[in-house]
Parts: sequence; C-alpha cells; structure tokens
Amino acid sequence: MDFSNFLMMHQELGLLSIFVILLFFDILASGTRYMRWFRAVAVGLMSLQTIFGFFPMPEGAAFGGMYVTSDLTVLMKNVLNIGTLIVFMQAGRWLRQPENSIREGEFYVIATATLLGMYLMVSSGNFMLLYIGIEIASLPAACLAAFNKYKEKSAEAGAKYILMTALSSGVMMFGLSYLYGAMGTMYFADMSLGVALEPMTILGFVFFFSGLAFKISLVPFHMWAPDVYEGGPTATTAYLSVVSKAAAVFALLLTLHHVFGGMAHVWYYMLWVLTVATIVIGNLFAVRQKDIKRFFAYSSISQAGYIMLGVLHGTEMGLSATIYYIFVYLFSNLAAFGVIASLENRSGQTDIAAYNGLYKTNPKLALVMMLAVFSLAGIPPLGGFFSKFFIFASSAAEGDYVLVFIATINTVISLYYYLRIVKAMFINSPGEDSVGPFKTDGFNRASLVICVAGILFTGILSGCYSYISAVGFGLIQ
Amino acid sequence: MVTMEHYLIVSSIMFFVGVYGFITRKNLLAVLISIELILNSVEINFCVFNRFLYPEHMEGMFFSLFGIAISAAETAVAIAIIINVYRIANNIDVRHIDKMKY
Amino acid sequence: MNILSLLVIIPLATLLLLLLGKGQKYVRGVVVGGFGLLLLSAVILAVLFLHERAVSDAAMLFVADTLWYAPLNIHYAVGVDGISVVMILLSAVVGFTGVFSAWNMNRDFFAWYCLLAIGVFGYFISLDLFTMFMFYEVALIPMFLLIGVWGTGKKEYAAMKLTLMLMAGSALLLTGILGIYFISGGTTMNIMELSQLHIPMTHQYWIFCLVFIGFGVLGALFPFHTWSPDGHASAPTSVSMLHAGVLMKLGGYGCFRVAIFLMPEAAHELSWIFLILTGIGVVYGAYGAVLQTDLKYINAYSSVSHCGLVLFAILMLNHTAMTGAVLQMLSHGLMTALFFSLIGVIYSRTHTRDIREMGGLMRIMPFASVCYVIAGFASLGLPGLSGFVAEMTVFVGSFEHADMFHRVLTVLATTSIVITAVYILRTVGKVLYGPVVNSDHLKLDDAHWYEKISAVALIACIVIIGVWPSGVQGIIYDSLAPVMKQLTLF
Amino acid sequence: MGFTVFIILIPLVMFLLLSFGSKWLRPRAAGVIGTLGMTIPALLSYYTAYRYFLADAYVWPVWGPINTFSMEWLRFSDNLSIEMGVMLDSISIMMLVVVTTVSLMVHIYSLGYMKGERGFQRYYALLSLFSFSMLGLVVATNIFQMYIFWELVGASSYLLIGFYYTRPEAVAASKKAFIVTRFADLGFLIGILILSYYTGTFDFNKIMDVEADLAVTTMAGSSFLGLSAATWAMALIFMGAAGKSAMFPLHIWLPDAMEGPTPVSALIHAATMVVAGVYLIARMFPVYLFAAPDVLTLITYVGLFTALFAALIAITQTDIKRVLAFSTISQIAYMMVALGVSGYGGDFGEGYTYSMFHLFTHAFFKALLFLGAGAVIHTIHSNEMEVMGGLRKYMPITHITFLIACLSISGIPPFSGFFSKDGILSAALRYEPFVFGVLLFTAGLTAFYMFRLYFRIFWGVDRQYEKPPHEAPKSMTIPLIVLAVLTCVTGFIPFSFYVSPDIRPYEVYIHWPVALSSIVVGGIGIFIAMWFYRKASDRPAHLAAKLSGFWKAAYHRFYIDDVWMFITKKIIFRGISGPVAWFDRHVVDGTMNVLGTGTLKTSEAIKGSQTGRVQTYAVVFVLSVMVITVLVLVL
Repeated sequence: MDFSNFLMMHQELGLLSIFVILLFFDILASGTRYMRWFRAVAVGLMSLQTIFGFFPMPEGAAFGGMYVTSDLTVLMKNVLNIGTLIVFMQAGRWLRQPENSIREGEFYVIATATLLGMYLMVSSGNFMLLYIGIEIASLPAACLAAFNKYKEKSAEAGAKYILMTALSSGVMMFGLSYLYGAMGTMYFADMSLGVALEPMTILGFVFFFSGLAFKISLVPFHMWAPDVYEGGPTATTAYLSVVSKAAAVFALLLTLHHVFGGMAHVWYYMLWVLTVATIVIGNLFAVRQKDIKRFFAYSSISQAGYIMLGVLHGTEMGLSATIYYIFVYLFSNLAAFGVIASLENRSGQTDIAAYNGLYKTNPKLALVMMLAVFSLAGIPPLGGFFSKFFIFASSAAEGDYVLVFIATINTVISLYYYLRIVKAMFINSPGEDSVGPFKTDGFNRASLVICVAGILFTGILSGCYSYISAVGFGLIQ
Repeated sequence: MVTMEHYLIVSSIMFFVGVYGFITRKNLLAVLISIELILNSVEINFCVFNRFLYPEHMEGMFFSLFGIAISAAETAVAIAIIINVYRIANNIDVRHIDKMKY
Repeated sequence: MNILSLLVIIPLATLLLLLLGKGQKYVRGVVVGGFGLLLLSAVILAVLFLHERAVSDAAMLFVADTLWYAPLNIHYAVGVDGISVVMILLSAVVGFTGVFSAWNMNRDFFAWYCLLAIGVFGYFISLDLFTMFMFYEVALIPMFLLIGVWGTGKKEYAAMKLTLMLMAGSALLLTGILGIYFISGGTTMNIMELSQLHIPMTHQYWIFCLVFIGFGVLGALFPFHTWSPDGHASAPTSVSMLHAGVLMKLGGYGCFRVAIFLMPEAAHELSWIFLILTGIGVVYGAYGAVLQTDLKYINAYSSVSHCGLVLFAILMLNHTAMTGAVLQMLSHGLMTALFFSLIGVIYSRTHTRDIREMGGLMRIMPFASVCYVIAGFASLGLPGLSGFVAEMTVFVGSFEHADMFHRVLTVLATTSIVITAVYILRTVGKVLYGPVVNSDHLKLDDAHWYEKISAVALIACIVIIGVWPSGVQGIIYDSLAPVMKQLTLF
Repeated sequence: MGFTVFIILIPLVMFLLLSFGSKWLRPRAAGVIGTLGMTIPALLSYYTAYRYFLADAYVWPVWGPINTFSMEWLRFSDNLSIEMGVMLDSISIMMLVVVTTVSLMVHIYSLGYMKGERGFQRYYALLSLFSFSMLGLVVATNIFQMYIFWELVGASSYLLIGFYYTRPEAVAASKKAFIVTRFADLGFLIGILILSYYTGTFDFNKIMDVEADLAVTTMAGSSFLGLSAATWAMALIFMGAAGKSAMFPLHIWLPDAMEGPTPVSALIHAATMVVAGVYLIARMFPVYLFAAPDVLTLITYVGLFTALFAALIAITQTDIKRVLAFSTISQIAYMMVALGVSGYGGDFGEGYTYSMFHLFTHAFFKALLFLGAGAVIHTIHSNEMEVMGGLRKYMPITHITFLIACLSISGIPPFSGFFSKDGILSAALRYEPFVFGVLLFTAGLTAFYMFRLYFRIFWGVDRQYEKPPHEAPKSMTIPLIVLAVLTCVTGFIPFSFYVSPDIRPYEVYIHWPVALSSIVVGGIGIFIAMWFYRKASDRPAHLAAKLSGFWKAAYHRFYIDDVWMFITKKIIFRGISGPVAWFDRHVVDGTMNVLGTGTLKTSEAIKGSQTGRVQTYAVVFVLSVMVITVLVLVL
C-alpha cells in the first residue's frame, strides 16, 4: 500500500491532528484549571493551520482521483480557515459562560470536525467523497446549533436543522443515485465526459443540486436558515452563515463547472431564476425583521444570491469574483456577528432595539457594525463595494445585464435594511433595551480588528483580488 | 422476471412514502423514521444500479455502505437533539417546534 | 505626487487628524485648517491649470495613471479639464464656507463632512469610470448620517429617502457603467480612451438611459427629484449647502462627462425625451416653490428648477448651452449654498423656517437679510450676479437650435425666471420686509463672525462671476471643445 | 471721448462706497457725498453734449453713433458675444443729460426731503445704483447690454419702492413692480433671442444698419403662427418696453410704485426709468419700421388707448401721487403713439423726433410736479387731496413752480410741454385723424386733471392746519426752481435739428392749426377745472354722482388690477402652483413612497410563508425540487 497519497492531504492531516489534539486536551483537561488555556490553544492551532495554508503546496490527485488538491482548493480552504479562526476567537466569551463552560472544548472540537468535512467537500473528486464531506460538515453543525442546551430556541434550531439536513441529504443522495445510474461512475472526471441530456441525468442533477442549494440557502431551499440562525448560538450562526455557506458555494462552483459544465444551458436558466428569487426573497424578508440574528439570516440569504451571480457563469472572472466576494463577505459578516456576540454575551439581547444608541454607549462596536453593514451593502471604499462590483462585472461580462440590473436594484432594498441598523445605532437614542457601555473581551476584539482590517483593505489594496484572480486562472476548463 | 424497473419502482415508492411521512407525521421520531425510509430507498437505488447496469465495479455498493453508516450517525445526532427538545419542551410534536417563524 | 491627488489626501488627512482629538477647539482648528488648505490647493490648481493650458493642448491636464485592478483594467486615473477645475473650485469654496456655517458642530459631524469632501473631490478628478463611481458613492453615503443625526424635522424619513433614491440612481449607473465597459470591448475604463471607442447603437440606447437617469436622480431630474425637498429641509445647514451646492452638481457633471461624452449618438437620439422631462422640471420646480411656506422647501424646489436647467442645457447639445450648463452649476452651487447658509442663520435664531411666522427680519438682522436679498437676486437672475450669466448663456445657447421643438421648450424654460421672481420676492417680502411678526424676534442678534465669513465669501464669488464672467466662461468654453467634437462626429 | 465711461462708473463707485461705508458714514455725509458724486456725471454729460452737438460736430451732417468705449463682457459662441460699451448718439446723449440732471436734482432734493429718515445712507446708495444702471442702459451699445441694465434698473426700482420696507403696502408695491416688469422682460428676452439668432449679433449698429438691412433680410423667410420672425421678435421686445413704460395692460405696477419715497417717484417713475421703454423703441426704430411695421401699428394703438385710459383714471384719483402716476402713464403713452405714427426721413420722422422731445421735456416738468408734490406731502404728511387746500399762501415757491409744470403739461405756450406735444399731435394728424382726435381729447383731459390737482392743493378749501404748513427747505426748493427754469426754456431747443430717425437733421415749424387747437383744448380743460375746483363747491360731487358708474370704475382703475389679481392669485397661485405642489407631494413623491411602502407591505404579506414548521419547509423543499425538475425537463 502506498501511503504517499496521504502526503497530498497536508491540510486535512493538519486539521485532523488539531482535531485529535483538541479532543484529547478536552478529555484530559476537562474540569481542571488547564481548561482555561483551551481557547488559546484552539485559536493558536487554528492560526497555525491558517498560516500553513498559505505555503505553497503540491497540486495533484490522490486515491485514483477521489481526492484532488490544487492551488484553487487550497485557496478555498484558506478562506474557510480564516473564517473558522475568527469564529473561534469570537466564541470564547460565550463558551465561558457558566452554563456552557463544561462543554467549552466540545465546541472547538466539533467545529474542527465540520471544517474537515468542508475540506473534503472542496477537495473531492468523487461524489462519494463529496457526500461524505457534506455529511461530516452538517451533522456536527446540528450539534453546534443545539449547543445551548438549556435554551428552547437552540433546541428547536438543532431539531429543525438536523431534520432538514437529513431530508436534503436524502434528496441529494437520491439524485446521486440516478446520476450513478445514468453514468455508471461517481468520479468527477469521468462523469464530466458522460454528461448527456437524458431525463435521468437531469433529474439526478436537480436533486443533487438541491442538496448544495440547501446548504447555500438558496430560495426555495432556504427556509431552515432563518430559524436555525436565530435559534442557534451566535457563534454557530456566524459559522453557518459564513464558513458552511462558503464551503457549499465552493463545492457547487467546482461541481457545476467541472462535472455539469456540459449541460450548462440546462441549469443556467434554473440557476438564474433561483438567483433572482434568492436575492428578492431574502431582501423582502429581511426588511421587517426585529431580531438581529434573524435579520442577518435573511441578509445572508440575499447575499448568497449575489454570490450566485458569480457562479452562474463559469468564467475565470466569475470564479475569482465569487471567491473574492466570499472572502469579503466573510470579514463583513463575521464583524457583524462579532458585535452581535459581544452584545449578546453582555445582555442576552438580540433585538435590533437593543442597538438603539449604541454609538453613544459603545462607539467602537457601533463603528465596527456600521462598517460591516456598509460593506455588506456595498458602500465604497469598503471591501463589499469592490466585491459587489466584481461580481456584477463578471455577470455583465457575459452580457447578462438584466440580471445585473435586478441585482443592483435589489442592493437598494438591502441598503434600506442595513441602514436601519445604522440608524438604530447612530440616530436613535438609547432606550431601556439598550446596553450600557462595556468592554469586549480580548479575543473578540482581536477578531474584530482583523475583520475591520479585512473590510477596509481587501478592496482598497488590489493585491487581494489579484492573488485570487491569479490562483483561479487556468483552473476552469 | 424482476427487472431493474421493479426495484426502482419500489425504491421510488419508498422515497415518496418517506417524504410523505416526513410531511405528515406528528411525532418527531416518526419523522426521523421517514427519513430513514428515504435514505434506504436511495441505498436500494445504488445497489440496483450497480447490480444491473454496472456490475464490473462496486461503487454503488460502497456508496450504500457509506450511506448506511451516515444515516446511522444522523439518527444518533437527531435522537440526541430530539431528547433535548423533549427535555425542554416536554413534547416531541413536530408542530410544536415553531417558536421561530416569519 | 500629483497635485490632484492632494485634493483627496487633504480631506483624508483631516479626517484622520479629527479622529485623534475631540476638543471643540482642536476640531475647529483642524477642520478650518484642512478645508482652508483644500481651498488653497484648489486655487493653486486653477492657477497652474491656466498656466499649463496655455502651453498644452491635451484634453486633460495633470494626468496621472496608476494601475489598480488589472483584470478589469481599473486604474486610478486622474486628470482635469477646465470644467473639473471649475467644479473643484466650487466644491472647495462651498466646503470651506460650509465649515463656518457648521461652526458649532462636533467632531463626528466633521468627520463625515470630510468623507463627503473626499468623495466630491475624488469624483471631480477621476478619469476612470470605476473610481469615479466609487467616489460618487463615497460622497452619497455620509449624507445619511449627516442628515439623520444632525438634521431637524422628519430627519430619519428624509435621510432614508434621500439615500435610497440616490442609491437607486447609482444602481442604474452601475449597470450602465458595466455596460459601457464591456460593450465597448472591455479594454479600458478610462473615459478619455472610452470616448475613442464606439458603443453599438442598440446598446447606447439603454445605457444612455440608465446613466442619464442614474446621474439625473442626483441632478434633480423630474420626476426623480422628490428626495430633494425633504432632504434639504431636514439637513443641517452646512449639509444642505454642500448637498445642494456641490453634490447635486455631481449629477450634472456626470451626465455630460459620461452620458453625453461617451454616448453621443444616443444623446442625439434620445435627448428629446429628457429635454421634455427637464423642461417640465424647470417650470414645475419654480411653480412648486411659489406656495411653499418652509424656507428650505422653497429653496429645494428652486434647486429643482435651477438644476433642471443644468440638465436641460446639457441636453441641448450645443457648445453655448453646455457652457451655460456648467456656469449654471457653478452659479447655482454658490447661490444655493449662500441661501442655505443664511436660512441656517435665520433658523438658528428664530427656530422656525415657516415664513408665516417671521417678518421684518431686515431690521433685526440686517446683515443676514441683506445677504439673503442678494442671494435672492442671484437666484432670480439679476445681472451682475452669477445667475444671470448662467441663465442667459443657457437660453442663448438653447435658442441656437433652429427647430420649433427646442425653441418652444426654451421659451417655456425662460418663463421660469418670472416665477422665480415671484417666489423669491414673496419670501423676501414676507420674511425680511414688513412689520416684525413675532415680538420675541426683536431680541435676536445678527449673524456671528463665522457666519459672516461664510456669507461674504460666497457673495464675493457670486459677484465676481457675475461681473467678470468671461474668465470662467472662457475656461469652460474651451474645455467643452472635445465634447463638442465628440458630438459632431456623429 | 473716452471720459464718457466715467459718467457710468462714478455712480457705481458711489454705490459701492456708500453701501460699504454706510456703517462709518454719518447720514448727512453720505448724502453730501452722494450728491457730489452725482454732480460729476452731470457735468460730464453736459460736456459730452456740448462736444457732440456743438463743439466737435465732427459727425455733421449725420448724427452718427460713436462708440467711445467697448469691451467684451461675455462670449456666448464664436460669433455671438455681449459687449459692454458706451455708444453716443443724439438720443443717448439726450438721455444722459436728462438722467443726470434729474438725478442730481433728486439727490439735492432728497437731502431735505429724506432728512432724518432711517436708512438715509442706504437711500443714497440705491440712488447711485439706480443712476448707474440707468446711465448704463442709456449708453448701451447692444441690445443685451441694454437688457442687463434694464434688469438692473428694475432691481434698483424694486429696492427703492420698497425703501420703507416695514410698510406692507410698500413691500407689496415693490414686489408687484418687479414681477410685472419681469414678466414683460421675459418678452424682451425672448425677443432678443429671436433677433440675435437671425441677425447673429446683438449690436445695435449692426442690426439697424439700414443699408445692410440685416433684420429684414435674415428674418424674412421664417414665420411662426403666421407671423414673421421679425414681427414676433419686435412685438416681444415691445412687450418689454410696454412693461417698463407701463403701457396697458402692464401699467398696473406704476401707480402702486408711488409707495416709494416721492423723490424716487420723481426720478424713476416719472422722468427716467419709465421712459426706458420709449427709449428702447426709439433705439430700435429702424428695425420696427422696416422689418416689423405691423408692430408699430400695434404700438400706436396700445399707446393711444393707454393715453386715454390713464387720463380718464387720473381724473378721479384723490391721491396726488396717483394722479401724477396716471398722468405719467398717459404722457408716456403719448410718446409711444408718437413713435408709432412716425415715418422715416425728413418731415416724416417728426413723430420720432417729438417723441424724444416730449420725453425730454416731460422728464423735467414731471419731475418738477413730483418734487412739488413731495414738498407738499413733506409738510402735510399725507397724499390725499382731501386734507389739502389753500396751500399757495404757505408755500409760494412750490406753488409757482407747480403751476409752471401744470401749464407745461397742459400744453400752454411758451412752456416746453407745448412744443413737444404740438409736434406729436401734428405727427398724429399726418398719420390718421382718429389718432389725432383721441390725443387731442386726451390733452384736454390732461389739462383738466392737472389743474384739478393744482386747484385742490393750492386753492380750493382754505383749511386750518394743526401745524401750519411751511415752505420746504432750501435744499428742496432749489431743485424746484432749477427744474421750473428748465421747463420754461427747454421748449425752445430745435430738437429736429439733433434728433431724427434717419439721424439727419431737418427743420420743422410749428403747425399753428394744430397748436391752436391744442391750446384751446388745454384752455378748456383748465377752465373746467377752475370752474369745478377753484373754490370749494359741490360741483365735483354732483358730476361724480351723475357719472357714478363711470366714476367708480375709473376710481378703481377700471378693475384692471383686480383682473391681474385674479390671474395671479386665482389662476397662477391657486390654479397652477397649488396643484403643482400638491401633485409633487402626493403623486410624484407619493409614487416614490409607494415604492417603499409597497416593498414593506409585500414583505408583510409574504411573511406567513415562513411558518416556522419543519414540515412546511419540507413541502416547499420537495415540491420545489419536483417543479424545477419538471420545468427543466420540459423546457
């Protein structure tokens, strides 16, 4: 047996070791004073993992093409790493709360496990591995959603998530089975050659697609997302809305163009309609939300729609724009969730009303939140503006001006609800629900600094996009 | 003669029965069982396709095995969560878990 | 280091300096210093420009070009022609005077104010569609907070409406810009280079509409002007000044720099639609102002009318009328800034803007009142003040069209000057003249020194342009030559 | 004669000096400086007139225009630009003399009249501004320069009428004056636009070059609504002139403008600004004559109607300044008629010549009348005839000078009014007897109402005054005397020698049949007035009662003001502006708001789809998958 295949899996192995280390740390140190180092260790290890991700790595396939790694997948994994790292940094304060402290380690361990699943999703060269990756990524995520053991909402979120994810994985597997039936192989490379416009293939494809769309929370497969985002712990919500979504987008991007590129004209209109529906429905629901987490759930649904603009056309530009968009979206959304987490930890409030007058009580948090929502809304000179521009450009480059037009008009609606948050923080005066001045914990602050730096500089400095663009080049057939 | 189509009809019926069960059952556990039906129908599909169409490889069979394992894991997690729901709400009626909506 | 970049860097530096301290004195010092420096560099730029113009015949001067995003050919490309220089001077003057009108504001206000200035100056110096668009949005968004936080009345509604409408405009614009870029071949975003490329006619139609309406929303194009009355009425003094004085000019400037310049054929073909709209806007704004009772509403409608004239003149597509359009932008900018600054002075003392509750202010605050009368005269186009020069150039230019359509519209537009007289004199008569309505007003004091600086500086500019128009007119006229050439190519 | 530019610039400097220095100057000092400042342009004007007409006479035998100064002010396009300059020809020099003289007199007079008034410095500053604007208008080399100064005189008139800005009537009057003239100026502007488009120039000399005949040749081909471009242009320009010169139906502002200080009325609303319209028509006379003769006919009949109409109203007014105001309207209409009936070349240019002559003489005697009335008002503190009477004993100088002016306006020789009116009548007779007849009748009315005024102020009831009236101070009587002297002597100037439409001198003689008829009619008017008003009696009341319908209508100025009020208030304000404002707020803005609220409403309406139940989600999920599959398969 040739173990050299494993050497291709640097990152997975690294992550696996982190998983094991944390698991044993948790088992051994649980209940002891060493536990207080846990967060630092987790963050430290995750940072190492992130940093190592940026070192050059060999490209290639392993296990007969079941596993594929390339600069592109490494880049995608790096994006996931950064997101996870930031979530780790933000989760600490919440996990130290008395009712959770006994399970502090579990969070990191489970999250690491889901990340591993996402790695596999991104790197898979075979639908079986992809499926396994998706399941590894989603089953533990259900645990994360139900992590607040004593909160009804959390339990409800967990239940909804696990049921829906099971259903979707059933549907997806059903689709996969038909794809298998039609083509006799599960390997991407082989399947892409055999894609034919048979009803069975199309049926299989649509069923398979619904599974990923579910994870990306595209309309009409989005309905779980608001409930789970609202009910789950904030760190989980952040994780689901950014990292999990990103992984699914990456997987979709790769499969759509690598495997189903031959039937692009079939899924193009489908995806087009879903994209528009996602943007519009996400926006329409977001405008009247009162709970900030639910609000961000809908906002992230509509953001997913924007991301689809890049996925729609499998061009080099669309690919780079998508990754770039996700990269910026990651910083923006996590900045927002960092602030939400701080406030929630402090007061237990997730009402938008709690943000009234935040600028007067906690100006820095308010500013971070403002930058975050402005970036999400696409206001220059923040990263979101550039990412939106590039993603629209990628669509316009293919002449799809109608879609661009619809999307840009929808940014106005999204601006409305983002401005509602800004208005609450800056214009409204503090009400009785508002939080008094307080200090955020160090890790969270550091994470916010990273996010703000990301928001501010990913756009202005063109290096980021150029890097992504350079890596993405040539990987699309 | 039992052809592939017969198997597929069975599995499709199972799939839709599962879906139907998911949609109509009140009890969370029953819903979970419906999911198992869906997953099992898929596994039948894989096996059947493998056996009838592509007997030279074992891909479909392996997929079924993995699928069984994963559905077991899924059930484990789901039951854990359902227990938690029961502990908090004293109820496992799926229609009662609708605190969050709109 | 390019002198143009300085115009963006100075407000940026001011913004950063503001973040360092909080004391009122410190803030005032920094802001006055910053905007004074900005004004100075604008003046220096103008002088250098004239100097350079004499020896160079390039369309754009002080050009600098740095590659920014290679995949989309986005450059940080800056350069100015006479029109940009004029607009920069206008912005610098209004920005500077606005500082004095906002004398008692706190640091946060000025921070947003600086951001606004960054956007405005960046916009006027940009040659690259992307950077231009970016600065455009940078200029729009601070408005939300400036109005929302420091405004009066229905400020939240007004701020939201203003921001959303303007952003909707910029959404159209974004689509249009992408269209221009890709349909012209996707090789450059530089306006000057794009002007050499040809956009197929079928595409020009829709792109022109998008871009023109997109910019037109900010330029108060009927019927997309309704953000203006509410927005202006709710905004604090100096924000109204900057917004009506400078920001609305971004619309007009963009209309001709992008819409007309890059899509001359569509401009020829479609101008009639927009001419009708703007023609309506000119008269409609004036009529709308007549019965208003809020000083700021009056001025907002008047802005609709005057800015309508800008777009109207641009769409006339001839050299004289376009010169008039730029002059009108300049003139309206100064004049409306003056108006708002004085309304601010009055409001800060009487705490009302309802003209029915005021009267006889001339005796109580003579300085402010006299300035108001001057502003009124400028607005109704009295010779010797800038408004006359601009309006006359527009009318004379518009009348150069030989066909009845343009002529009849021109005549209709000229009727606005009578209506303007009606509402201006009505306001002046009610507010400044007559007996004192509210005896509490007798105790009020006249403008403070900082408010006086603001008013005097603006009046000086208005008078200079009004008395000696040929200087600025010449610069504009010459700079329009490339645009005209572009228009006559087709 | 480059110095002529200073005639214009000095008042401007005075304006700036007085307005910026008002804080530091004591009122008296400001007045004196202003007056001295006005003296210099006056002297320069006289010198200019002397040089042009007498000393140099280098333009002989043609009084051709000379541009002594010119600079480009604004360039519209490569061939169209506005120049600022000084053009001297006979009528502009005549106007220079008139304007500077009357202005100087008013400056001096105001030293006494306005003494102690609040805003004394402002008053003098505005007077200087007005003088500047008026002089600039007079010497304009091109029609656009004229328009510019035309607007400026309008503005200074506005400011001066509203001098007593705390009085609502004054504010309303100033507003009305400005807006009405502005409306008329709109016509002027459009006329300029049309004219300049076809001729490609604003320059008077080029437009009116009879040989080149620019206007006629270029505008012949185009027409609009059946009228030629030239007719349109010139008719619209006449609209501007009619507004400034208070021709029916744009005359409504002038009577109200009497709310301003009386010296201002004398200067602006009697002697100078209001005749600017006549001056404009005279300036463009060749164009009217050759390119748009129809418009000249229009001018004739509008003028004729206005003359009669205003005279009828003047008979019934009781406010002495109103009487004078309507008299002014009537007299200006005379000038208009004269222009309208004029021909070209030699004797045929008589109407033109005498129009200008009447303008010249009228300026002095009407200023005199106003200033005299001012002196009365100054001491009585009222404008109403009812409270006056028997003042001849108290104010001898005022009385005599006023009488001279009255005789002059009534056309009694040897006062100047006789000569100028006579020429107009004879020109009218040459044109059409009907016109002549109406003018003659108007002359009689003029004599009647002027002497009605005279008798009621200085004769009539001998009233007992609480404070005995007194003669005006020196500063006021000196201008009266000067103007009275001018009224006596100016009639003897051989005007036709200097002013004619073809700028070539010619000779005219008094047409005695016409003159006699005019004298007789004037005498009858005076006699009737004497019979009615010499002593207190109930004859006027009887007459008024007999003619009550007419009397009331005339007293209310034939309700023209009400018609205008109806048009502005009801139609423009309520009918257009109100609906526009409503439309904007509710329809245009409403649409925008509906877009916003519509989104929110939709959002509210569809919220139910998110039921919160897993099973709904599953239904949606599975159904969507099915539907998509089917759709993809089918499509």
